[in-house]
Amino acid sequence: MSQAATLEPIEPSAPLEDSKRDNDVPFVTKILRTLFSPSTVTVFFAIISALVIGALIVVFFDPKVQATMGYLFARPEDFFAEAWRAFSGFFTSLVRGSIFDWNQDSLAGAFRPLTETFVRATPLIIAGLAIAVSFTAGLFNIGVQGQLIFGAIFGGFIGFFWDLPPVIHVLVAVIGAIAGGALWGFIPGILKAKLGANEVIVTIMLNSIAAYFLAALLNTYTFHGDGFAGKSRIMGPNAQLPLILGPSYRMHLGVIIAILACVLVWWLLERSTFGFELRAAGANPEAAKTAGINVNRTLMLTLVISGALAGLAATGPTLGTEKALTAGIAGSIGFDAITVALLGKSKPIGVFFAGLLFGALNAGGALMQASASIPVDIVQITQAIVVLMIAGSEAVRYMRQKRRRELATTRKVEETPVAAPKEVGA
Amino acid sequence: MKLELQGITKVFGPLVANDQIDLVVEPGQIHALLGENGAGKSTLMNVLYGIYQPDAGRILIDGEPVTFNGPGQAVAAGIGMVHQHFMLVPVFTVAESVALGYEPTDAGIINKKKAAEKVKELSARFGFDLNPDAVIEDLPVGVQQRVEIIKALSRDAKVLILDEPTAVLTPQETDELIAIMKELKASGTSIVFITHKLREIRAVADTITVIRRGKVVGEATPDASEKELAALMVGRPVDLGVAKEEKAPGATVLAFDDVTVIEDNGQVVLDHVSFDVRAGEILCIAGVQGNGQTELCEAILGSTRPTGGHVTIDGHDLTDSTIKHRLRQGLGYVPEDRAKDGMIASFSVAENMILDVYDQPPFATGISMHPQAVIENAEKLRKIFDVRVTSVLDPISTLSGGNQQKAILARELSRPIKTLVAAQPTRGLDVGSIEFVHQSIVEQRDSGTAVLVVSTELDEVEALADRIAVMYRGRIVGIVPPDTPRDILGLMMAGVPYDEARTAGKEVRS
Amino acid sequence: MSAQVTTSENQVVEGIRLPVQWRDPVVAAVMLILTLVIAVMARGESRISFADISGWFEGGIWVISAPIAVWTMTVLSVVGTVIIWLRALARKHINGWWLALVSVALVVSFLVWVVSDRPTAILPVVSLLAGGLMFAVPLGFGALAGIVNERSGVINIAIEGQLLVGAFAGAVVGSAFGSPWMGLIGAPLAGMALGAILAWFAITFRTDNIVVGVVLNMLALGLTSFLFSTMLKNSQHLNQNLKLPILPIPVLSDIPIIGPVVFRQNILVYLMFVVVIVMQFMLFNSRWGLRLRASGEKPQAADTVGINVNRIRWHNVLLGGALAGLGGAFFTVGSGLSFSKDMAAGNGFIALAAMILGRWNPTGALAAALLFGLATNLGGVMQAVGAPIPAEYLLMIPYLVTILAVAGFVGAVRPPAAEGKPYP
Amino acid sequence: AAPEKEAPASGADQSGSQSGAAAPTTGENIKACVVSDEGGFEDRSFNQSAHEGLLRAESELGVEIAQAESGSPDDFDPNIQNMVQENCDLIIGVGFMLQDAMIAAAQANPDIKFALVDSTFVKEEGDKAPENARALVFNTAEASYLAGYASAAMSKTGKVGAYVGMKLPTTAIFNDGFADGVKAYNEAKGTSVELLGWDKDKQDGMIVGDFSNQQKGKELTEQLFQQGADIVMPVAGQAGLGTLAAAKEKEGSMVVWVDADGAEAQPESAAVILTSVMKEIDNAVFDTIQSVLEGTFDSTDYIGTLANGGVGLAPWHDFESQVPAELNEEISALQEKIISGEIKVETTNQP
Ligand SMILES: Nc1ncnc2c1ncn2[C@@H]1O[C@H](COP(=O)(O)OP(=O)(O)OP(=O)(O)O)[C@@H](O)[C@H]1O
Ligand SMILES: Nc1ncnc2c1ncn2[C@@H]1O[C@H](COP(=O)(O)OP(=O)(O)OP(=O)(O)O)[C@@H](O)[C@H]1O
Ligand SMILES: [Mg+2]
Ligand SMILES: [Mg+2]
Repeated sequence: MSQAATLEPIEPSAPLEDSKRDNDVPFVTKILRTLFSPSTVTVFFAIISALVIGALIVVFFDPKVQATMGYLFARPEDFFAEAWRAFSGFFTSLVRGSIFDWNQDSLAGAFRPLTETFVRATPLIIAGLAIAVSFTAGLFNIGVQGQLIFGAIFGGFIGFFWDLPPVIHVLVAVIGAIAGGALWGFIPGILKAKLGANEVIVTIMLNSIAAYFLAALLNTYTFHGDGFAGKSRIMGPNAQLPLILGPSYRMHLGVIIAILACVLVWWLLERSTFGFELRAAGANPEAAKTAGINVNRTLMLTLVISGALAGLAATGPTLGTEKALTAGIAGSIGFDAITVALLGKSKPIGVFFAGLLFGALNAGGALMQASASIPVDIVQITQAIVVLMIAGSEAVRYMRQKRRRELATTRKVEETPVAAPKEVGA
Repeated sequence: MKLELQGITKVFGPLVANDQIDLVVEPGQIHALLGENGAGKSTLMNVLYGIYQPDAGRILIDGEPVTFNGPGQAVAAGIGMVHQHFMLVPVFTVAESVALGYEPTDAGIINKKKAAEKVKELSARFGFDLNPDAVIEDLPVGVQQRVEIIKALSRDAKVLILDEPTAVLTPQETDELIAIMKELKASGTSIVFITHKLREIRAVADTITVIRRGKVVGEATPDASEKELAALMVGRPVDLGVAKEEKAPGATVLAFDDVTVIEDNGQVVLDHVSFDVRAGEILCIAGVQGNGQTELCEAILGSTRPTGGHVTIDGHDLTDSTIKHRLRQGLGYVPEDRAKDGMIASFSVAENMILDVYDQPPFATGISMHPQAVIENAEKLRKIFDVRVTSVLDPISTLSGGNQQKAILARELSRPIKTLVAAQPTRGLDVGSIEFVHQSIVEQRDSGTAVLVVSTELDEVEALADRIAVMYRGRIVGIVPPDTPRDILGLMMAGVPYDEARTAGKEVRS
Repeated sequence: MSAQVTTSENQVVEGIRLPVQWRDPVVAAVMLILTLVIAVMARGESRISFADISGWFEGGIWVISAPIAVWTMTVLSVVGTVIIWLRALARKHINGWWLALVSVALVVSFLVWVVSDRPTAILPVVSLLAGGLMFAVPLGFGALAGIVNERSGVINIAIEGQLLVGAFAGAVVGSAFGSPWMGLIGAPLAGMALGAILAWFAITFRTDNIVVGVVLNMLALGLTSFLFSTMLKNSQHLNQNLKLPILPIPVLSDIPIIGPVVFRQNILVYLMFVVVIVMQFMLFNSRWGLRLRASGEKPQAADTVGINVNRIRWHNVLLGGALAGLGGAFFTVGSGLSFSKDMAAGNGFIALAAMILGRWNPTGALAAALLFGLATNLGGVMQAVGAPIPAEYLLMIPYLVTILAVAGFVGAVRPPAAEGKPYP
Repeated sequence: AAPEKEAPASGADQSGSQSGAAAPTTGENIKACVVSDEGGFEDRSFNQSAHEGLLRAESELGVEIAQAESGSPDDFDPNIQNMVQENCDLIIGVGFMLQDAMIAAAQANPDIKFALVDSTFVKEEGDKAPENARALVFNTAEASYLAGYASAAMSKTGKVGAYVGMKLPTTAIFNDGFADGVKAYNEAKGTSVELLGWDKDKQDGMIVGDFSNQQKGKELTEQLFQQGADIVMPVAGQAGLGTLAAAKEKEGSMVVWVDADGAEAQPESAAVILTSVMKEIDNAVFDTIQSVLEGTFDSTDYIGTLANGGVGLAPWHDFESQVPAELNEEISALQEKIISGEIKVETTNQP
C-alpha cells in the first residue's frame, strides 16, 4: 500500500549486466561482435593477468626460489633463473595440460589435453546451467551439489544394477539421473512453495543429507556387491556414455550433451513461455503474480529443473569417466558450478565458456602438479582471481565510461550561452 | 533566510535535467514549482538539498555562496526536504525515523524518551496525531507524509522543500497540509512547493515558477487561471475536462456479492461489500486511501482470497479461480502501484506489453514463444498509444512514469476485455498524460466495457464516474450519482451515510 | 486516522470466521505422534549421567524407568497439543511456550529412549549440552558476522572463507608467537582482510555480492590449502596445537547444568555470548544500530539525512569479517587443534542458515546455532551409545532438524530490504 | 589372504634400505611417481605415508619424483595419465579407490611399472594381475589385534573405543582386529572389557563422515569418554587429531594412534599415545621404488604382516613405565603366535 516503499529511484544498470539484446543482426555478426567487444577484450586481459598473479604466487612459494632468495644479493642470477623456471613452468604445464602437449610423440597424444579440458568442463557446464536457471528465477540454489549426488545415485544405480540392451540402458540411466536430481530439487521447491521455507537453508542442508545418504548406500551389499564397501559396482557396459573419439581419449558423449543442454536452456529461458514466467518471477514476483503467473509453482518447477540439470551433470562422472559410485563422485562440482554460472552471467553461452575455462584450468592444474610439483590448490586460487579480475575490470570500465560520458555532456553544457529567456505568464 | 539558485545545470548522461535554472526564494514565501513529468523539478531540489552536485551554477544563502557536499550540510544550513518518494525506513518506528541521523544519544545509546518527546512536541505544535512508537510500514501513506514533514521540521528548517506532498493525500488531508504550510509561512519559514495540482497552487502559492524540459519557461502569479498554467507547463493548450457523453449502461458484468476479506492478522479489510458494474459504465470507488480499495482490487484480480462472498465476472462465479483464469475471462487490470505490480523493470517495453498474454497466440504456440510477434505487437501499440520510447527493446525502466503507465494501459486495453479495473490510473502523472489516460478509459467505456476506477482524487472521480461508490473502513458507505456535491462526498469518505451526509450538507450550505 | 479495523480476538464478522492457522496444530500433532511412538517402544531402564553437573554437589548416574519417563512426557505433550488445538480452533493466539513444551517432551522422550534397555549406555547430560555448544560457537560467530553484514546491506556468502582464514591465522599467528592469545589477534585480522576485499568489490565496485562471496570462499580455500601444502608443511612449528585456557567463572561455574556447560569455557565462548547480547541490544538501541539498519533497509533514507551509507557498510563488513575470523579461531586455538585443510567444513554455510533461521537477530541466530550444534552432538551421542541406526543416518540429524525447523516453525522470513543492492 | 613369498625388505629392517641407498645397482636413474587418493598428501594417513616414502626415496636414492593429489575420483584417471605422460618409470597409486584406473593404466602401459597401495590389481576372482603391477596391501588387523589386547589390558574403566572416518575396508580392518584383540583379552582373563564404537559382526560403528573434521573427531571422542571409555583408537586420518586434543583434556585417557608411530609423528601428544598400529606404507613404497631402481621389481603382491614387519605395534614410548612387564610379554607371545600362524586374525576386510 505504501507508495514510498515501491517507487525506488532507477538503478543504473549493473556493471555485470549484458548490453541490449538485438534481434535483427545475423548470428555470425553477433558472435564476431561479442568476440571483439570491449567486454570480451577486458575478460581476456583479466584472465591473462589472473594467470600471471597465479604464477607469481607459485614463484613466491617455490622452495627452490626461496632457497635462492637467501643469497639473492650474492648471486641474483640464480634467483632469476629459478624464478623464471617456476614462472614459465606454471604456464607451460598449464598449456600442456589443457590444450596441447608438445612433449608427446604422437599428434593424437598431443591433443589429448584439449579433450581433457572438454571432459572436465562437461559436468561444470551442465551444473553451471543448473545454477544459472535458478539464479534467473531469483533463487539461490546452493543445493546443486546434493542434487548432483542424487542424480549420481539414481543414474548410477540403474547403470550397475539393471541390465538393459545397448542405447536403451544408457538412455534410461541418464533419465534416472535427471529424475534423481529433480527429486532432490523438488524438496526445497515444494517446501518453499507450500511453507515459505527459505531455499538457501534447505538446499544447504540437503547437500549434506545427500552426501551421507550416498555414503550409507555405498555400505550396502546392493551397491558394493562383492567388491569393497565405499565403492559401487561398475556400470554395465551398455550404461556407459560412449567414447566419441575412440578408446584412447576419455571424451565421451557427455560433451555433446553439455552443448545440447546449453541450447536447450537457452531456448527454455529465452524462447519458451515457461522461461518467460521464470524470468518474470525472478525479476518481479509481484508483477508476475498480477500478470496471472503462478509464481510459487514457477519457483518450484525452477528448482525441479535446476535439480534435473544437476542430475544430468552427474552423468559425466558417473556414466562417463568414473563408471562407479564413490562417496566423492560429485567432487566439488556443485560448488565450482556456482562460480561458473556467475562468471557466465547466468547466460547459457557464458556458462559454456566459463565452464571451458574452469575445465582448462583444472586439466592444466592436474599436469602442473605432476610435472612442476605445484600444489593443485593453485588452480582454485587462479580461478578465484580470474573472477575477481573480471569483476574488477568491468567495474572500472563501467566507472570510466560513466565519467567520460558525463565529462562530454558537461563540456557541451558549458559551451551554451548563459542567457535564459523567460516567458512571463499572466 | 533568502535562498538563490543561479544558473543551476545538472546533466545525467546525455540528458540535461536542469539547464541554467535561476530561482529566488524570498523569506516567508511559498514558492511553487510547476512542470510536467520529467521537467526537472525534483532534480533541482535534489541539487539544492545536496544529494546531487550541480554541473554548473551556484547556490546562495542570504547572498553568500554555499556548496553542499551532502544532505547533511544542507540540513545544517537550514534546508529541510520532504521527498517525492518517501525517505522512510519501513521497519523503523516514527520516533526512530525522525531521530535518524540526529539521534539524541547517551554514550552511543539512543535516548528513546527524548526522541519520542521530540515527535510528540512537534506533532502537538502542528496538530498531528502521531504515535512515536508506531511502525512506519503499518501507517497509511497520509500519516507517513506527516512523519516526513515532522522529520524535516525537527531540524529547524528555514527553507522547507515539499516535493509533490499531496500526490497521495485526500482532499481533507491536503487542506490540513495547506493550513500547516500557511502557519509555517507565518512563522517565517520559506517553502518550495511542488505539485501537479493547479488548484493547490492557486490556494497557497505566492510565486509560481514553471519549468519545462529543464528550463525555466515562465513565472506566474496565483491568480493565473488553471488553463493558463496548464498551457504554460505543457507548452500547448490542454483540455482539463473529459468529453464524455451520457450512455445507458448494459447488463451487469462485474459483481461483488457480500464480499468479506479478513487478513491473517485478523484485520477485516473488506466488510460485506456488494456492488455491480454494468457494461458501458464507469463506477468510481472514492475514499481515503487505506480504506480497503487495494484489497477490493486484489479481490477482483484474485491475489486476495475473500473469506466470504462471491465475485462474478460476466456471470461466472470466479471467487475461487486463479488470476490467470480471471484475466482470460476478460478482466483488464491496471494496478495501483505500477512499479511493483504493473511492470517488470528489467524487461523490455515489448515484453511488458505482453506480460499477461505471453502464452496466448500470436505470441506463443504451446510453450514456444514468437519474439517477432512480440516486437510487432509492441511497435503497433507504441504508435496507437503514443508511448515515447527509443526502442521497444529497451528496458521499460528507462521510460518516464507517464510513458510506463501508457505502456501498461496499452497492454490492458489492447486485448479483448469485458471489464476494466484501473486503480489510481493517473497517480503522479502530469496534466497532459492525465488527459490521455482519461480519454482512453472513457473510450473503453463507450465500447461497452464495464469499468471500475479506484481513485483518491475527487477531480478524477468527478471527471470519469457514472456512479460513485464511497468506501470507508472496508465498507461501501453508499453509491451515489456523479453530480453529488464534494462536501457530501467528503462526509461520506469520513464514514457518514449518504442520507445523513445530505442533511448535514444541506445545513452547511443553507 | 488509521483506516483499518483491528478485530478483537475471535471476532465473528456476521457469520464469517477467521481462517484457522494450521501450522502450529499440525506441527504439535506430528510431534505428539512421534512421542507416542517412542512411548510405545520404550522398554527397560535408562541411565542418565549428571556427572560434573555442579561444583556444589555430585550428580551421579540416575537410573530411571524409560516407559514411566516417556509416558510422563507423552502426557505433557498431550496437554500441550490439546491446548494448541483448542486455541487454534478458537482462532486465538497460541503462546509459543506450548509448542516449546511439546517439542521438549519429544526431545526428552527421544533421549531417554535412545539409552533405554541397554545396560551400558549412558545419557551424559552435561557433555551433551557442552558438546553442542562447542559445535555452535563457530556457527554463532559466523551468523553474527552475517547479521552485521546483511543488516547493513551487503550479502556475505564468504563467511565460510572468513572462518577458514580465521582458523588458519589463529593457528599460524598463535604458533609464531607461541601463544594462543596472539591467535585471537591474527584471526580477526585475517577475517577482516577477506572482509575488505568483499567490501571493496561489493560496495566500491558495485559487484554482485554473491559473486564476490562465492569467489572469496574459493580464494580462501585455495590459499589456505596452498599455504598449508607449501609453507606449513616445511615449518611444522608454525602450525602447533595451541589451546586457549579454560577460564571458569567463580560461583557461576558451579550452578547446576548451566555452570559447567556455559561458565567453564574459554574466552571465545564467553565472547560469543557477550557479542550476541551486546549486538542484540545495540542493533535496536544505539546510533550504530539505527544507522546500520537504515543502510540495509533503505539506504536512500539514510543518505538524505546525511549518513554516509557506504562508509557504514564498509565499517560493518570489516566488523563482520573480524567476527567471522574470531569464529574461525575456535577451530584451532579455541579447540586446541592445529590447522588442517578445509577446516571450516561447510560451517560458514550453516552459519548463513542460522542467520536466516534466526531472522537476522543475534539471539535468534544463536538459538539456531545451538539447535544445530546440539543436534550434531546428539548424533555423536547416539553413535557412542550404539543406537541401532547406521551411523551415516545419525550424521544427518542436524540437517534434518534444521529443515524441520525452517519448514515447521519459521516459514517465510524477510531479509533486509536493500541487502545486496549497491548504493547509490 | 594370499600366501606371502619373497616379500621385499621389511620396513622395520631400516638398515637394509639404507644400504641400498648407498649403491644403486643399475646405473640409470628412474622417475617414481605417486598419485594420491582424495584427501591429499597431508591427510596424516595413508596418502601422507606413501608420500613420505616417495620423498625418502628422492633424498636417499636420488630418484626423480613426481606427485599428484586427487581432489575427487574424477581426478584419478587424468592424474595417472599425466604421470604416464611425464615419463614415470614407476607409478604408485594410493588407495583402493584407484583400483580401476590403475588396472587400466597398467594394462595400457606395459613398459611402466605400477604399484597400488591398499588394493590388489585383481578385480574379480580368477582375473590375472598385469605383469608390470604389484599390490602393496597390509593385513593391518594383525597389528591392531595386539593393540586391542593391550588396550583391554590397560583400560581402567573396562571400556575402550574406536571410530573411523568413513566405513571403508581399509579403516574397518583396523577395528576388526582391535575388536578381536579385546575379545582375546576377555577370553584370556575372564573379563568383560567392552569395545564401543564398532560392531564387528554388523560391520557398523561410529564414523566422522569424512577424514578431515577434527572438531567432530574431538566431540566423538568426548562422547566415547562419557560412555566410559578411557582408550580410543581413531582410524580417521586428520580427524583423529581431534581425539588427541580431547585426550589431553581428559585425565587418565589414552589414544591408540594408527598408520604411523603417533608418538614420533605428533611428539607434542606423546603423553597420551599409548601405542600405535603401524602400517608401514612408506617403507613399502620406498622398497618398491628401490626394487625398480635395482631392477628387481616383480609382480608379486606385497602383503604387510607382522611377520614381515609391514604392520606392527609401535613402542610404548611415554607409557613404557606404566605398561606391566607381564603385558609386554603377553603381547610378544601373541605376536609370535600370529606370525607362526597359530592365531589367525580374520576379517572380511582383509586384502
Ligand atoms: N539512475 C538512472 N539511470 C538512467 N536513467 C534514469 C535513472 N533515473 C532516472 N532515469 C531516467 O528517468 C526517467 C524516468 O524517471 P522518473 O521516474 O523520475 O520519471 P519522471 O520523469 O519523473 O516521469 P513521471 O512523473 O511520469 O514518473 C527515464 O527517462 C530514465 O531514463
Ligand atoms: N539519477 C538520474 N539519472 C539519470 N537521469 C535522471 C536521474 N534523475 C532524474 N533524471 C532525469 O531527469 C529528468 C528530470 O527528472 P525529475 O525527477 O527532476 O523530474 P520532475 O520534474 O521532478 O518530474 P515529476 O513531476 O515526475 O516528479 C527526468 O526526466 C529524468 O530523465
Ligand atoms: Mg516522477
Ligand atoms: Mg519529481
